[in-house]
Amino acid sequence: MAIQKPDTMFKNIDHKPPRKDWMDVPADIKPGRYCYAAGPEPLEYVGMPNPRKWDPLDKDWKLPENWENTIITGMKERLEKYRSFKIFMDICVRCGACADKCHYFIGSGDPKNMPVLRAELLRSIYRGELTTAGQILGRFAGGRKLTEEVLKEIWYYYYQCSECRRCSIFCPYGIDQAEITIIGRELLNLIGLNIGWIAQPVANCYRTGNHLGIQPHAFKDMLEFFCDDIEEIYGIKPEPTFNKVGADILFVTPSGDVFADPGTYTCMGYLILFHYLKEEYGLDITWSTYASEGGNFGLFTSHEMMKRLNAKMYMEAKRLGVKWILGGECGHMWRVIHQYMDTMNGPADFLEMPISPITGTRFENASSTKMVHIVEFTADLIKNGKLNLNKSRNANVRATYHDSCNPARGMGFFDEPRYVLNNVIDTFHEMPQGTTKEQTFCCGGGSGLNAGENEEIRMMGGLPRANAVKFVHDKHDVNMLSCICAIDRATLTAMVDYWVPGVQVCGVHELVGNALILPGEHERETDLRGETLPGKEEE
Amino acid sequence: MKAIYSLFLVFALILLAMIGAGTLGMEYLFGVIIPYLAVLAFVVGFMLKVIGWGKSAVPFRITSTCGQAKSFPWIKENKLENPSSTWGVIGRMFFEVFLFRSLFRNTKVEIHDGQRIAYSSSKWLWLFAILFHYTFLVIVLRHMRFFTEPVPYPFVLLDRLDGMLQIGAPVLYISSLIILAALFYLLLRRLLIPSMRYISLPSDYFPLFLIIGVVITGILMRYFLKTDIMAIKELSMGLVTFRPVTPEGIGVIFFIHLFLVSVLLFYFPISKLMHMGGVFLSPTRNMTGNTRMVRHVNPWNYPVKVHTYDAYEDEFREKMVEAGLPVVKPLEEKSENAENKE
Amino acid sequence: MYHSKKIIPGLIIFFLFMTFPFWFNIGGEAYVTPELVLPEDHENCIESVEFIRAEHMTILDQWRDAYVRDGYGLYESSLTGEMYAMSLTKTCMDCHDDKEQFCDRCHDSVSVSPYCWACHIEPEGVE
Amino acid sequence: MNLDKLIKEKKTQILKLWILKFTNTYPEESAQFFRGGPGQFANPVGHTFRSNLDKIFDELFMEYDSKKMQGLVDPIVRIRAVQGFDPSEAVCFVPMLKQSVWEICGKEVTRQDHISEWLDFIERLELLTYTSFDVYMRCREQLWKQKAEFTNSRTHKLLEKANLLKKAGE
Amino acid sequence: MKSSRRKFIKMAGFAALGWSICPSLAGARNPNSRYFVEAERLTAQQWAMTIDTRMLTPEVIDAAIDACHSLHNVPEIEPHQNIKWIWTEPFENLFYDQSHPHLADAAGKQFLTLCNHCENPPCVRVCPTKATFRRTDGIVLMDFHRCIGCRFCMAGCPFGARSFNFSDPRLHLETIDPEYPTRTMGVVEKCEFCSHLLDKGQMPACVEASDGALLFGDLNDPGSDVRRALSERYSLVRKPKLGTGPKVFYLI
Repeated sequence: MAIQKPDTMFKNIDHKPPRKDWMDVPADIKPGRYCYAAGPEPLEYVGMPNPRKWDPLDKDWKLPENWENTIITGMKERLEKYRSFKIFMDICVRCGACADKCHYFIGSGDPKNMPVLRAELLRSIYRGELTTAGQILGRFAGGRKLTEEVLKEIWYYYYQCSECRRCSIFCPYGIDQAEITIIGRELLNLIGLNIGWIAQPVANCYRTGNHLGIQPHAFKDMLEFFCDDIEEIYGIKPEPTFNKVGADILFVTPSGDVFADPGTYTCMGYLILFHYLKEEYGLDITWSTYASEGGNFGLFTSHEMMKRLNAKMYMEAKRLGVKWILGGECGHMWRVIHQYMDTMNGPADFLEMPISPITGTRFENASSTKMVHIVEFTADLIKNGKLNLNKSRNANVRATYHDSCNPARGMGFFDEPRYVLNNVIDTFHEMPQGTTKEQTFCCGGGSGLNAGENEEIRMMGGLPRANAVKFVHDKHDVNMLSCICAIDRATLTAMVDYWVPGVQVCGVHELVGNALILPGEHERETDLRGETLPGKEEE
Repeated sequence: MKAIYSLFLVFALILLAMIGAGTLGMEYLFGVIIPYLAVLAFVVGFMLKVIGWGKSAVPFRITSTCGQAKSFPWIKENKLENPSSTWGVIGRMFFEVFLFRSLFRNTKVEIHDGQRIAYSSSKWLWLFAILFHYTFLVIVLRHMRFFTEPVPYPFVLLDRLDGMLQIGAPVLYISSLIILAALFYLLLRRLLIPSMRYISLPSDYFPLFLIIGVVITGILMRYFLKTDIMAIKELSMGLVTFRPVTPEGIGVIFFIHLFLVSVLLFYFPISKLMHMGGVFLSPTRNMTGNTRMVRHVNPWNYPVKVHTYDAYEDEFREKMVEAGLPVVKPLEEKSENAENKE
Repeated sequence: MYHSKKIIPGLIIFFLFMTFPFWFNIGGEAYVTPELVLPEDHENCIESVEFIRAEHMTILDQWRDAYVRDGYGLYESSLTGEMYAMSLTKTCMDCHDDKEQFCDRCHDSVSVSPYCWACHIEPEGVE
Repeated sequence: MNLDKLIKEKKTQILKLWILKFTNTYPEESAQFFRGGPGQFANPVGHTFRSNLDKIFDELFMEYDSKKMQGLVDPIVRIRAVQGFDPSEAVCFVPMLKQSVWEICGKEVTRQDHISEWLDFIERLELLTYTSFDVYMRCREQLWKQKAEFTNSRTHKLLEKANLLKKAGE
Repeated sequence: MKSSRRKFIKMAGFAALGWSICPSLAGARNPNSRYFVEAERLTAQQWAMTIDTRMLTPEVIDAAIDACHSLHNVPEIEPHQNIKWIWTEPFENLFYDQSHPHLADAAGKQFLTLCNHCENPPCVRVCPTKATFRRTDGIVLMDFHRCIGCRFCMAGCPFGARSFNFSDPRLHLETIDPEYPTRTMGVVEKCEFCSHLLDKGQMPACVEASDGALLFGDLNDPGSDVRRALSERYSLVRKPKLGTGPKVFYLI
């Protein structure tokens, strides 16, 4: 009785690369792992180089003439402008501590997703083109020349990095792959290598103020639509103000909260909170249709684009004459605020030192940026007993908390959201150690990679996170994954649905909104999602 | 393959020193000129490299935040993992530089396949890395006995401590054993773990083989192929007092040892070994994480083209007015202007 | 250069560390290999000078095992064929009767600290 | 001794070979990571493969509860379904078990009195193959559904209906 | 120059062999040296000692102890840190398990005692560095060079014959005999049956000083002093039940 060998049965199973050096294995651009290229329109609108129609699967990427030179000079320029980049190019010893820390590697097993190798893609060019040793010794010094093949590989893998920085905390020299990716993408953008999912929001944001291209009246309509919903649930209709000159505080949140489930529920949470503060304490918070986007896909494009998009926040705050700015729950928005905004578009000397007018707390940690995170703001209100909360309205929620990469590894924002959560819900379970706080896993769709066409890489990248969620779901029956990032809310929803059905995703302020008792409200029967509250079923 | 190339290169260097200092009798070249040049290249090259890094700007303050940031007084700040003060940064740098904190972070107990408790192998990386670096330091300091006269007591003491086991004569140095073990661990790790082999370059193997060569020639010289130590001291003292001599009776093994060390010094500033200086300059670790609190200035910050509110309102004024949103310029004015323009 | 207030002191420290042997010896006299006081009444040691220079510690190490553990008391020189008692104090120090003038000179110079004299009694130098 | 018992006795060997074969469908660099990586949370793929293949093996020799089996197959196939494998590759762990058993207990299998048991075993494996394909299809369907929903998300539809979308550059 | 050339050729050979260094080839080492035994050396198959308890007067005891301790540079330190090679114990301490009423006259009498140089020495078995070993002539010897001061041997010895140097012994010595090395802090020491004297053809110091109370000789030689004494007199050894085979016999 003879049995066929599996290798003859499954001819396709040949994932083992030929025993070749990684430099000799060109990137095989696979559907499901890459995002579609950007069309010409958005690039033209914001004046980015080489707008054209192209497809990564084509052989010809329609690169501009002399593109090699553009990249090399661009690199040279950035080596002088960014010490981080220069040092990260020079001192990696390839110890491999980061190798198994990347969620894309853990999920996909593609060795070029090891952070060290992703950086080496660029480092090999640096050595081969810009260092004497590399120019003379070539491969022996770990250098290689910039060819079209190499360029394609860089493009492919630099759009498979979500800039989550998890690898960087394990690096003995603090090499931050996110910074390398940012500069790598900046270089690619010099010759028009982009992805549509980033370029389009960038252009939209530049024009209309938000990524989705929502025009001012639609923005207002949408929020009012939420207010109607709230009225149905609470019997009270919040009345937000827009572009109001002389308001106390300007509120900026990612447009994802306004236009995509389940962020919309978080947005309703904000509206409820602001209404409560207005009624109880007379606090005047205004929304802007001009600075209607907290997120900043410029961060995923180039430093310059980031600055161009970010400038709106301070400009609008100045125009409206507010005291300070309040920022919604968003990941990379906060990364930009925390690490770039004040440096790029500051100093914000036209704003006041942020002080909570209700509690009198001075937000010392935001004394220069003058922008306060809404979770900090709410945590302070709760700490000072200024909110009338009823936890039992979240009795159907058994939550865990996903530390979004940017607030976690970009800010060190760990305890504030947990404090808020513990005050608005009864049941909270942490995911296992090593998957939370500074070691948190990415949702798989950060840094502009939450497109539809690259779903497979997102699912693979999301697996480590989902696996930890599954653990608490199985063990503690956790049914809600809370987070403070709009991209998370969008990405995790599909990701969790695939890996851990039965778990939903929400923002922290959705839960705050659920628990907050508005003065004069009628008895509530459903939560913000319209789901019947526990104990109200028979009515 | 990459490893074999590097190994051959080290062998070639050894052969070069053997032929040069041995057969051809170019002791002055190998004992004086090359070492001088090597020290010069090392010190100058190292400093130039660091200055080169220094010339690059630090436009943003981006630190890795591995702990709770400074927040409200009632939230416990992690002053070392996410420092907001200079002292915190000093502490963090101390742990990074002297104790390899980040590598140690890898050490984690995990529940493996249900119940078995397992340690990740990375703990070994930390352990052997730290053993290697410290023994290397000890060995360098120990060699100061050849470069000082009289030998200051700290070096004498270090020598005695290293030979504490009092095994054999000359006394066996503990550091000889540890550094060999550590080097072979680091080498085998690269050779045997497929992912490590994949990411390793010749420039990873070469310094390893080179240092192994230095260590082995040193050990051979001390324990097996004896050579006249007093003559070596005369040579080394001649070097450091700028009165170079090449005394009689120094074995070739010494020149091989010295030549490999010289090559290491030459190679140092142009290689990854510069992590020695780079670790101090790594912007993610040597800055405070208080960017929201204290403004960081970008020396090359330049104005960019932005979409102003006025331009925005101009485009959407009609719709804004229609939706009841406040506008700066009334609608009529705009249309008038528009008409005027036409 | 940016941050020169931190980088330059750092480099100076680096420079001082790395050139330690050079400046440490500034002002010192030229190093000469210590002159050893050799016994006047003997022409040769138990073996050739080169061999003894390189291997004296090994000989002593082997002697002590041979004497203590195996009970051998005599050593036949390959240089002269003479017999010598395998004893540090009785043979070596019989000729080289001043430890300071002989052993210590080299040992101190290269910072070797043999622990022979922790147990064995050093001969008192000949006045 | 009957064949089932024999195979069960050699479980450790067979399982080791099986996992080796299966992880070898990945590049060597990651195959080793999946085989021996450190644990449940740092290496979910490896952990799922190791523990679920183990459980599948056990379940095959107990009463074949198809519901339970589906639950064991699901996590593995779910991972394979997003890793860019063809369907046949995604479920190749089933024939790989057959191969592993054959390589370890081949001699015993060919014994005359074991043939019927072997056929029975093969039949169970076939059942497992069908289950795996079912799971695979469900996963892929879900992915496509998500993709479809993604492009037709509620808000987009809403906005488009209201003709409120204004894309830059239009 | 010549010698370095020679070394170079050897080195080239090694390198070609891929550093598989064979120490015997390395350098001009061990030039046909040969070790010899002294001609006057006293040899035996099994050295043993008898102690004639009847002759143990305080003078004899003091002389024996003094001869040993001054020869071996054994210091006198306060009791709990004292070093002893040969010392006194009352009879009942030595032979508590072999005592009976008719030996009453021996009770309370001070006897000399020292290392028993056992046939099956437990101290040798427990020594991790083989610093303590048994010579072919039966002497249980210590190589002080090797002792790491772990004190396992002290725990192993049932006779308390070993002492540990808690401090530098030279601090407690008034005069030092340059012929015999002292020990250092952290080293264990004990009686060696004066093996160094035997090698030079002399009898142990205590035997010489004992005025005939102590006899020393080859136990396997029927004509030796000890054999004769043992055949004439009733004798005891300490703790025979332990089976260590002591080689110090007490003539009662």
